[in-house]
Amino acid sequence: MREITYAEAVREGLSQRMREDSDVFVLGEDIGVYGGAFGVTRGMIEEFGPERIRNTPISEAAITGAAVGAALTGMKPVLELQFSDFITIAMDQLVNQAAKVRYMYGGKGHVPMVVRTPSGSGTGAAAQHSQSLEAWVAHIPGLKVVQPSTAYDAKGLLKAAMEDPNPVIFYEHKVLYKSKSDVPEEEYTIPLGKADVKKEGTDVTIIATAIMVHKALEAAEELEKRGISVEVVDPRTLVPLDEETIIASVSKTGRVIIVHEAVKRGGFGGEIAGVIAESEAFDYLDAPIRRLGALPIPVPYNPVLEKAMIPQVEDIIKAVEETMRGA
Amino acid sequence: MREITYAEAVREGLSQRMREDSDVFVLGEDIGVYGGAFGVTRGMIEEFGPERIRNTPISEAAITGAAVGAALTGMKPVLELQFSDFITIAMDQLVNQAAKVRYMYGGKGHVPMVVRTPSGSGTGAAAQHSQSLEAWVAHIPGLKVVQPSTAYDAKGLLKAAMEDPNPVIFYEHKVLYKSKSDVPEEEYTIPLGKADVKKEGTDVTIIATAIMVHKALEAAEELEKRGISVEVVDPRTLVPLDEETIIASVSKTGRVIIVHEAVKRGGFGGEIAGVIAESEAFDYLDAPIRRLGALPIPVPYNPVLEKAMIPQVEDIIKAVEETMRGA
Amino acid sequence: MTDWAGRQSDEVVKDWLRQMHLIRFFDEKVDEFFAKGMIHGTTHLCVGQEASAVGACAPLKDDDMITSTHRGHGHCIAKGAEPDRMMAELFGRVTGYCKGKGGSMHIADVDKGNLGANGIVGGGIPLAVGAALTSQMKKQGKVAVCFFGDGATNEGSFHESLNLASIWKLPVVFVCENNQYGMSGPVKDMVNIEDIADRGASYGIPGRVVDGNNLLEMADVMEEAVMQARSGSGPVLIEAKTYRWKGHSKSDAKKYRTREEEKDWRTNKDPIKRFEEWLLEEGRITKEEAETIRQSALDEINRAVEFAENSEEPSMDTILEDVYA
Amino acid sequence: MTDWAGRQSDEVVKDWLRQMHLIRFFDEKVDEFFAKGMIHGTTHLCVGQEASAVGACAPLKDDDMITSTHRGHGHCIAKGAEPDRMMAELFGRVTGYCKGKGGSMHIADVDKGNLGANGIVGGGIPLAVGAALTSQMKKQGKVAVCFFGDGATNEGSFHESLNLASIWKLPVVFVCENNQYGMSGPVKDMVNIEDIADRGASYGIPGRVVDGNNLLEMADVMEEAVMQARSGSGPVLIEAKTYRWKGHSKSDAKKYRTREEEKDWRTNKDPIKRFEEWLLEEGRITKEEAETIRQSALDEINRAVEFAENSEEPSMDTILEDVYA
Ligand SMILES: Cc1ncc(C[n+]2csc(CCOP(=O)(O)OP(=O)(O)O)c2C)c(N)n1
Ligand SMILES: Cc1ncc(C[n+]2csc(CCOP(=O)(O)OP(=O)(O)O)c2C)c(N)n1
Ligand SMILES: [Mg+2]
Ligand SMILES: [Mg+2]
Repeated sequence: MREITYAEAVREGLSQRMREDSDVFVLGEDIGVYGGAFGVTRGMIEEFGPERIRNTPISEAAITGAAVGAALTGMKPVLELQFSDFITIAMDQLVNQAAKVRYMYGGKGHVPMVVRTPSGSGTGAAAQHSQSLEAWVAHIPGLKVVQPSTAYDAKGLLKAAMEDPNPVIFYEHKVLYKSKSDVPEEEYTIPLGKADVKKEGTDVTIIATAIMVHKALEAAEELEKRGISVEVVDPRTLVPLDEETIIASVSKTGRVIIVHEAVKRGGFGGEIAGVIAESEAFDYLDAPIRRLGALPIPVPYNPVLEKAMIPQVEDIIKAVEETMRGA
Repeated sequence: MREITYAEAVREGLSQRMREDSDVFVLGEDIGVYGGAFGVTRGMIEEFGPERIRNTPISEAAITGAAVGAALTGMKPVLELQFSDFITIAMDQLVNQAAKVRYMYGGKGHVPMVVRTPSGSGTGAAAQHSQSLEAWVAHIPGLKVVQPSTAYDAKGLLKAAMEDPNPVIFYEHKVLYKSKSDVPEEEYTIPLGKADVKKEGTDVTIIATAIMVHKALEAAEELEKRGISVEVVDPRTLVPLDEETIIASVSKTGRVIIVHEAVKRGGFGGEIAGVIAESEAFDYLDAPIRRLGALPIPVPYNPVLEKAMIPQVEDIIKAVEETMRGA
Repeated sequence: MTDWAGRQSDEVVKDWLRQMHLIRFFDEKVDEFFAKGMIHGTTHLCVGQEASAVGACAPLKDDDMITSTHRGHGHCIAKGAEPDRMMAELFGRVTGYCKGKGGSMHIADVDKGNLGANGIVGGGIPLAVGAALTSQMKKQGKVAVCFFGDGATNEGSFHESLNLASIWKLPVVFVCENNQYGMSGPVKDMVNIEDIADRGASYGIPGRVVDGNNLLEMADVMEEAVMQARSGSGPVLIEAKTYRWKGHSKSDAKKYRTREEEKDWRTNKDPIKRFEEWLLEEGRITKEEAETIRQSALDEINRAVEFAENSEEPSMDTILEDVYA
Repeated sequence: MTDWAGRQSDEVVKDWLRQMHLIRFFDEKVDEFFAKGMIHGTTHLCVGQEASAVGACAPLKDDDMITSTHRGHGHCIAKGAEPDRMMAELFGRVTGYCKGKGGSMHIADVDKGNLGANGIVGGGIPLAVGAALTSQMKKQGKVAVCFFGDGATNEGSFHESLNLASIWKLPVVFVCENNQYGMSGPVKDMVNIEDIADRGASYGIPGRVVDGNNLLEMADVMEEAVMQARSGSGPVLIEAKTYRWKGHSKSDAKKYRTREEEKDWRTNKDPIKRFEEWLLEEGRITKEEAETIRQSALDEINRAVEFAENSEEPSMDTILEDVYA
């Protein structure tokens, strides 16, 4: 199969849907000739024109709200929020409007929109351009939340997100944009709410999201050499969360480590830990549930500190080994 | 001792600090002659004048940012955000500015501000005026988060918050405003980061926040009659979180139920569950960690549905009994 | 100004009177029920502001759209909602517009182009812009009318939305109902210019000041604005000067304004009285007809109350429904 | 317009020239280091915009305050920051203004009144309003100068902040550096009026358009504005028309504008060349002096680079420090 990058997979998925469905359009800052801050929409304005690839002013609240209003009246907007940190400015429109209108209106109206937004650290962009804030939106009933970790998943999940009649927040990890995987040219859907066991194993489960999936797989490879068989589960979507796959894996291995890039305190790892701790998997646990996440600090600029802030392969290996010792 | 309401305790605490420290001032929407949406600042403009009790336009981003700027330059603003749901509009200023400037600037500058804001359901105010979103800010390094459950705690914690050199988000529960407790007239401080064991017990620990503290105490009373000894721990502040007290209690009782009003999915209960699950208390657990929180829906208007959305005394009793049966 | 409103048929102008009565009776009833504790939550009454709601919706077609505010009962009725289902919603009943899940601040009727009231000040403004974008992209010829208060014009969402609507020439008419106060903040303390309509100039949007208590003037100015928007020339900002007779919401001591000021508006600028007088003067209606219209509106509201009271509470089984489509 | 700038001493005007050179050499160096991959992250260069930064800060006292933007190196230098500690910050070194924790977008020098650059477009505007509020409440007589770009004026924070500053008559001067583009969005597509300065009218704030590449004009208009703000008459909005010579940040193909347009600004409107010519024409400086100033600025930047390169990386022990005070 053909290898393409994560950014290309997103672009291809978007373009294919846009060719099929004239209600789908993209709006966002600098997504036109500039191609978006990360080049994801590069070339699209040339194919689809400025009506459907809409360059917006820098006004995250209005463009998010306009997407909500457009979705509510029959369009299927895909909004690019240039950095996921800027969701701070769009929270009212996402949380108080997009997420709630259907319920508030007693089931009338729906909001088929996708918010694509790059998140994560690793590019030296410092505290205001490197956050992982997915836990916020995952807390809000009415929103769905997706975090693809590979180019393949990105394309299939994006199709599902664009076809979903609800508002979906679609987190793209900046550092993954250039990562490649085998991606079919034709369209395919990966349903929201279906975790992927990225690697099977028997001794310990690592539940990892976004870029941490790759770090977990690297750790697993090293641990395999040390005789520890690791299962790596990628939830892929936080909402809906595939609790079944998670619980089944943990019940099988009896040990679990949850890893995300977001700050550990208050991160979605707590939710996953909570789900496991109150499930039947609890009885199978041979060691405490471990969570790895970022340190409780804003993302530092210096590259050494920036890296040290978030879990690395060695941290995962260490955590697994400690867990295997039952500590 | 004198009994006063939670709202009066907040007002008294504010007023006492304002008499002592001319750098403290209050700003917010309708806090002047109107006295604030919940009457908390009633009478204060008469004592302190419109310079220090500043009625603002309806512009949550600017007034929050102005508070940050004022704090950074030597004032000690106390901002009233009329409903905590409107924090959605102020998130950028709180999260990207207030929380981060000190770190981003390498330790220069600090932001001694308090954001007081009413949260919670129970008043029929529906989906956009009833949320409990404290998990968001608790996820953000640089912010502190307080949730007083009694008039006594409110006054003492507010003093600590106002004296803290950092941005503190101070959640006041609407339904508690009229609740009374013994409150000394003189000033006193309850340090941030110190949980309160609201009731001692030996069989099971309930960790409850804000209004759930009262429901937990009610449940405990009933359970006591049924022969179950319940310990009720009120963290009082989510950040810093008094992990020690929580872990000690759970290690003692071996069973734990976490209760908050916020939506369960992604709520701060997950963090607390995670902290317990990876602590030494894990080895003492005789039953899965249970979490109770709101259903995954926007807050409904109808009072019966509104009540059914969040944990009630009976739900807590039921959860405790199930936990006691080890289920 | 055109004389569009004056040229409408007797049937139409009488219906405007009926609508204004409906709105007033509806909100007076609601006021009473709140005072008696018969309704849960809170509410924001638009008594005194009937003409701006009815006048703004007068030139709209059925499939034109509106977004409304916390003070939205008037907009709702003017856009054709049924008072019985509205009242049922306030009673939290399953027959209400939102099946009892939304309440006063969230009444919507998406199919009829009412995209909803909004509890967030300024929150509905970007939605209207998005609705207008749909109309433009799908070439539907629909206009979106976006209501908000004077206080809302200090929110960032107002600014961002007007800018966006202007550069994209969207078919949206922004209607600021300047009732002189936010919850308590007087517009003269919160805005340092005389007319909010002048804020349109920041976006190249024409701004018009209207006597919002004069239905005819309101309707005329709206008709022109709706035409401009529909024709593709872009948005218009209209400022309707008006006044709310009641407090902001329940339990408002109204310390921020004087009783004299209130009295002046009530006695000298009552929009219903003014319109009725015009109808009589112009011979468009007789005294008896006027009384019949008033009475039938009152009857309709009384029936709405009965309908609401006799409706069922939502069943607990439905609590988890309607979150996701 | 006054001739405040022209009346300043030789020492002062020469220092302005020196500052402009410092800014340009600083950013040219940074550009080079980024191209070579020697600096991490991203950066936004203000080459071509030196006059608006230096002119805006010219009338400020030491304890006046500024808030800056992602494109902030010029403001920083103009407000008196040391290039060596700035460069060290870009290198992520512990000797940098933020100990390497902030980088290009977050340089601040709170003690010197530089309340910080800001990575959030429009994010610093409310902060400046708050700083001005402190000055007013404490009767400090300080003014806050708030920099932002043309793109930022479409953010809600711009609107809310100007409104607040106006109704409270705060001592703040809003300086919009209109360099014709956001990241790529041309101001003419994103704003439907000719002059952003006209947006002041929405708040009763006087708006002034300035040739931002003319240091003297910039300084004069600023001086008046700062006086007005300091005297308690409230804020002023200044729009400095200018141009950034470089791309928005690293790796910008600049497809959204033409090479001809760039060339025109570079050759005909270079703010440094224009100011130098004025100095020479007026006999305020000799050719040799001009060359010495240029050379010494270059030397200073080279020393700054050396300082940065020779500075230590922050120690890992400090990673958890500086979150809470
Ligand atoms: C974002 C937000 N801020 C504050 C409030 C609380 N609030 C509700 S209505 C209101 C006053 C609104 O004033 P205006 O826009 O003039 O409308 P009016 O009530 O006068 O019709 C306020 C402050 C809110 N609902 N949403
Ligand atoms: C809230 C927010 N939205 C978007 C961005 C991404 N961004 C950074 S700079 C920029 C352009 C800003 O344009 P302008 O205000 O004109 O300043 P200039 O870069 O031209 O100096 C954009 C879109 C951001 N940093 N913050
Ligand atoms: Mg008003
Ligand atoms: Mg610009």
